Amino acid sequence: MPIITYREAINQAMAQEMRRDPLVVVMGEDVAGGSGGSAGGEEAAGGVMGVTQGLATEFGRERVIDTPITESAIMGMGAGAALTGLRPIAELMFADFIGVCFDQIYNQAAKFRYMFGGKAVTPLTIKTLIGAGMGAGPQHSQAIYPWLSSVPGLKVVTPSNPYDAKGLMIQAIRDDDPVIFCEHKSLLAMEGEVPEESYTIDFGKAAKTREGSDLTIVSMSWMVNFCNEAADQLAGEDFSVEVIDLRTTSPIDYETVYESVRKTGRLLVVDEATPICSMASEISSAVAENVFESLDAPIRKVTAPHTPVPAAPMLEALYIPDTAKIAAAVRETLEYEL
Amino acid sequence: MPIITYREAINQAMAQEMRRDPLVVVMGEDVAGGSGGSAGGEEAAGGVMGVTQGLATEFGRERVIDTPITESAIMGMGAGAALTGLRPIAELMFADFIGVCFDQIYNQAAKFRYMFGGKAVTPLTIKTLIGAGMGAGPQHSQAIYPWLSSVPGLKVVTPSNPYDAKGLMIQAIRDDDPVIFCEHKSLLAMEGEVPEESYTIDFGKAAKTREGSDLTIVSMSWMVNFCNEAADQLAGEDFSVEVIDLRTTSPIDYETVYESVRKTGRLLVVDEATPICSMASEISSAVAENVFESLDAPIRKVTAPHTPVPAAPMLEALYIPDTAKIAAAVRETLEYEL
Amino acid sequence: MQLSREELLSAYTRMRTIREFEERLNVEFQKGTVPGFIHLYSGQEGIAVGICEHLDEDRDYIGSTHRGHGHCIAKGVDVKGMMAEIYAKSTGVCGGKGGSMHIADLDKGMLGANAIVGGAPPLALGAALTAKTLKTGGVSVPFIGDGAANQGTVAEAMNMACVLNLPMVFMFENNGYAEFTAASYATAGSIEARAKAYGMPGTTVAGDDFFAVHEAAREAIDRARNGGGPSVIEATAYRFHGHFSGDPQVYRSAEELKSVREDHDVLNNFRDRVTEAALLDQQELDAIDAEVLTLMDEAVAEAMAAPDPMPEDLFTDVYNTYQ
Amino acid sequence: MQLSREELLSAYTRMRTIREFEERLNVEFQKGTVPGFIHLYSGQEGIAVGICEHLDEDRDYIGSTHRGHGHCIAKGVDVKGMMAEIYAKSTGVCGGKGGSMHIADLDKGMLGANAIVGGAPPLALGAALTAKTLKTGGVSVPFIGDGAANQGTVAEAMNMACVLNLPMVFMFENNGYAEFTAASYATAGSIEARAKAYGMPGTTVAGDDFFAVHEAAREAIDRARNGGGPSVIEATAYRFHGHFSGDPQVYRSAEELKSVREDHDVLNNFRDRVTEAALLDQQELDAIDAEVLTLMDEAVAEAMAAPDPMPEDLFTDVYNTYQ
Ligand SMILES: Cc1ncc(C[n+]2csc(CCOP(=O)(O)OP(=O)(O)O)c2C)c(N)n1
Ligand SMILES: Cc1ncc(C[n+]2csc(CCOP(=O)(O)OP(=O)(O)O)c2C)c(N)n1
Ligand SMILES: [Mg+2]
Ligand SMILES: [Mg+2]
Repeated sequence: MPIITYREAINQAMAQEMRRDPLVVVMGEDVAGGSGGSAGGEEAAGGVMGVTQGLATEFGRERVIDTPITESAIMGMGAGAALTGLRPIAELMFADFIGVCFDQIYNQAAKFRYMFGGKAVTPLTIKTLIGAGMGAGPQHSQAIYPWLSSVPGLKVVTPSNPYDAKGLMIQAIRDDDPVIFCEHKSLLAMEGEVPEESYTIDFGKAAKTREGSDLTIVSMSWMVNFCNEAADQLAGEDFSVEVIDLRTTSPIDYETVYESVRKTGRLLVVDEATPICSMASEISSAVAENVFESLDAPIRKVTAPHTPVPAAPMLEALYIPDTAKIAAAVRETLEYEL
Repeated sequence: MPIITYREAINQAMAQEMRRDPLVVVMGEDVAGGSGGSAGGEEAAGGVMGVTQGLATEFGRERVIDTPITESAIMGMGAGAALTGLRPIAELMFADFIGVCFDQIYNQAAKFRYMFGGKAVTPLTIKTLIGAGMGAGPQHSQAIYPWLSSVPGLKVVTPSNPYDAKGLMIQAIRDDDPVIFCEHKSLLAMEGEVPEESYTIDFGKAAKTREGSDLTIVSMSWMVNFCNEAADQLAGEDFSVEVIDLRTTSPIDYETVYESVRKTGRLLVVDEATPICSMASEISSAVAENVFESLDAPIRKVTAPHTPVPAAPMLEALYIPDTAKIAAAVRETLEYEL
Repeated sequence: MQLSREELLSAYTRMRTIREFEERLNVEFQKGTVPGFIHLYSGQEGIAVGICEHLDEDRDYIGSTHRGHGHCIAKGVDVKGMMAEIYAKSTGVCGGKGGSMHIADLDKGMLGANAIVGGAPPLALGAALTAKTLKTGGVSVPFIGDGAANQGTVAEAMNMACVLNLPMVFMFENNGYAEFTAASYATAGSIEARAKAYGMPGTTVAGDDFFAVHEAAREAIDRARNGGGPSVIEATAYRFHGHFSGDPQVYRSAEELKSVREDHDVLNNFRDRVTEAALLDQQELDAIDAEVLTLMDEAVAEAMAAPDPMPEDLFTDVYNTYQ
Repeated sequence: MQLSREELLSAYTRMRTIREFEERLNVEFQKGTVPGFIHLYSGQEGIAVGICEHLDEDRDYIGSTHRGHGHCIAKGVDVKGMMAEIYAKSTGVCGGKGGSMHIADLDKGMLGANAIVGGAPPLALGAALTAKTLKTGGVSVPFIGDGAANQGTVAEAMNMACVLNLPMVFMFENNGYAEFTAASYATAGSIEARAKAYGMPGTTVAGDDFFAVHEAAREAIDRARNGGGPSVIEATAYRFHGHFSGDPQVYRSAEELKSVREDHDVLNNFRDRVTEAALLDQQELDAIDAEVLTLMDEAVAEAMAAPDPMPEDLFTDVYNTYQ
């Protein structure tokens, strides 16, 4: 199977869907890039991170639309186009920028179907960059999927690897609900095997990335990779750790989590987001409510601290949950005796 | 002690602080009301719900400032004024509108202190209306404090009664960090004893509104009143229920919660917000991590469903957690045997 | 341009329907039978109808505001379904889940009333983009109040429409107030000048003159439909009621309130114009008035008699898939 | 108006300092010693300095952008502290927690660079409100790019400033590009016309002409200081580098890149003007250049040698009270 990057996997997914369905359009700041420039703009920049590279060349600037820096207008245009027959992919360059346009997402797109009595369909995909790891500072590094996941009507996708990124992006585009597709900026260059042909991954179906029997780790996005590393390390210490990658934080595959905890009796939730009202809180509380009797130890959470993301790379490294912190929390939880 | 409404308590708090400190100013849409109108604008409307009634008359329109309908400009003006020496109260009429101005709150005001290396002080109070109960529909009824509480740098206040509303508002105004003061619209007319003199209530200090030994309920804002009712009802059934009113959802008084659960061994968290990544999730997960060994039963959550707030009052009534739902959850939790 | 008899009758019927819908609601609201809040459109009928008479049901879209009943009726949304929606009944156009501020009917090209000031213009961009992309010849018209004019989303939408040359007409209704605050206080400069600053044509018309709005709308909509891009119309408008039904309006003088109703009633103006020109006669107009009143009696009676939503409706329609 | 020798020397030193700060950073960034992203201000020095030479440290405020180094230096933020901040060191003006896009120094009236496009203008309203309320005579100046000009927050701030008659100057820097997209594509109409549409004075000046900016700024700032309210200046600006250090700029022609540096260098223009007019001589200007280069050597060396933040700094400064 071809080995490509996470960035290329997302790009491939969009290109394949655009070939298949003329209703798919892409819009956002510099998604083509170079519009109006003195070089003539033939060479598309393809997005600030190169994720939309080549789409403008293949599909033309009527379907790959550079916009002004007006995120409310971009998100609203995407939502309105979705409501009236297109299947738009609207880019919010960095997820941190959502503060200037969240209304169009949470009060508009996400609520149409419900508040219009089931008569509206809003097949909007919002693609956006999340997360820390690039020294990009407090306003360009946040992992905001927890509060996005709290919004009824919105689906939230958090792929941890190139294979999932492709299948989940195709599903997002075909999905009839508004979806926020969270690309982790620290994963863009990650390589993995990705089939050339088109495929989808269902939302709300978690993946077991490691099988184990002593403890369950639940995570999503970038963090899954650290969890896998920790599980592999701990396997060397004879601990059998199961890792569950939620893949989508809305819908949440609670059942797979419950089943695993019923087996292992111990749970650690790892989340790059700040701790309060995080996905870690959510998963932990669901288990504490629904499979309490299976628990043999306190439910641990490893998250970022309740602070902004510091710019200094050295502080940022301390901010981000990593393999060592995860492994330490696993050990502690395994040592716990009722 | 005088008996006044929640609305009047907040009004009194602002008036007393404005008398005490000339740096306190109020800004927002119709906070005075009537600016430029053909009646001459002498009669202040005093806010869409009358909470700022009389302030323009007493303090003048230089300190009680009607603004255009531009929430980013209002919140930013408040944050910038706070950064440069004033102590502004900026009104976001309904909390639901936060989607058009959240950037100025979460990326700007809340992060200044941290990202400027501790050298900035932002004593901004944002007052806003939250919650359901008035048939105001999906874009005017949301309880959004969970995601606000997830933002490092922001404090979130959720008073459940007139006494707390006054003391917490005065504290909010005097506090040197940005604070969102959430007025529950269904509480505005609630009456209670409120001292005439000025007083503050510390942030992060929960109140025990009912003492009990069999089960702990943790809640905030409007919901506390239903929890108290449920506790009183259940007392008649010989169940001893403790009710903890968080008062502020950031900072959270975890210690008071833990202490209570150590005593009762059973926990129910009641939250008007939608369930995913709610305060209910947060409190539950904190207990499941930190006082696990004291738990005798699964931790229950009673929240709104994962849906928008429906407009129809009859559906809205089903949406809102109420005394009956709370009492039922308490009974179930008390019946649970390990 | 001269309207046909049929067109005149249609426009009058629509305007009268809006007026009586609102006046009846106001009465019912005072009685306490209507849930939530309602914002009445009385006085501004000429604007919604002046625009919408040019619009097709299937390819043209409008985006609306919290004060949306008039826009909905003008665009052809079923009056009884609207009444039932406002009464929060299962027979309402949104099954009772939306209410007054969220009436939508995509089949009629109505993108929804909107309880967020400035919420609709970005959405209207999307309808215009669909029209442009699919070459339907459709036009998209957001309605915008004088207060909403200042919201950043509106400026963003105006710029985007110009940049992408979208088929749109930004229809500003300047009724002088945003809630209790006057436009003269809160809306700096001029809306027409704002249009021109983005490089769009902009024009100002009297909103109490149906014919003036209708003519300006024709030009703007034709331009948009023919690839000429977006433009702005600002109509001076006259809000007969308070911001919401029940608003005591302490900020407005008695003279203003009187003059608004006596000197700026678009329906009276219309009647005078068409009867003086002998295009229509009083009797046929009176007959329409009577029919409309009967329709309102029926609409209210049916809405009140209609069943509530079912309890399980609380949980449906959040997603297409996944509950 | 004629500048004194001292003023000319001060302006030149500031502009040269900005230029060398940026050029040195660009070199260091290519070497890989600088963390994060950096957006360089080279070519636009005349704008920041032309404005800030009129501003006081204590009562006047500026709001900045992602491309903020020049604004900071012009407003008097310590160059070594800035360099250390960009190098993410504990000696940085924000202790390393802010980085290039968040340099702030409230003691110098610098409200912060801002990584959110359009983030600063609403904040600048607040500084102006403080000045108005406390009657300090202060003025508040947000810097705004041609791309940022379209962000809704900017429109909102312009309207609010007019409504409240705030002491402000909206300083637009039109360098022709927002990232890789041209202003001619994305910024409809004209910025000057937008100012006028809100009822404010607006003027356009050549940003490569320090004297033109300085003169326009004097008038606008005087007006604001004297209660005359807000106004807009748009300066045509010339971005020497890509959007960020390392941007290959495939969207710009070679001719444009050449012309920007050869025909529009504000420092060359300034030198030519003052030497031709015999106000300053080449030697004294060369001496400044040399001093500035030495300062940059020191700043980089000190920044590189400075200690990292302490691990516990991660957790501090979130709140004034409550950890
Ligand atoms: C974002 C937002 N801000 C504030 C409000 C509250 N609000 C509802 S209507 C209104 C006034 C709108 O005025 P205008 O746009 O002139 O419309 P009109 O009511 O005159 O039709 C306000 C402030 C809101 N619904 N949404
Ligand atoms: C809200 C927001 N949207 C997008 C971006 C990404 N971004 C950073 S700088 C920039 C271009 C800004 O262009 P302009 O305002 O002209 O300033 P210049 O870079 O030319 O100085 C963009 C799109 C951002 N930081 N914030
Ligand atoms: Mg109005
Ligand atoms: Mg630019």
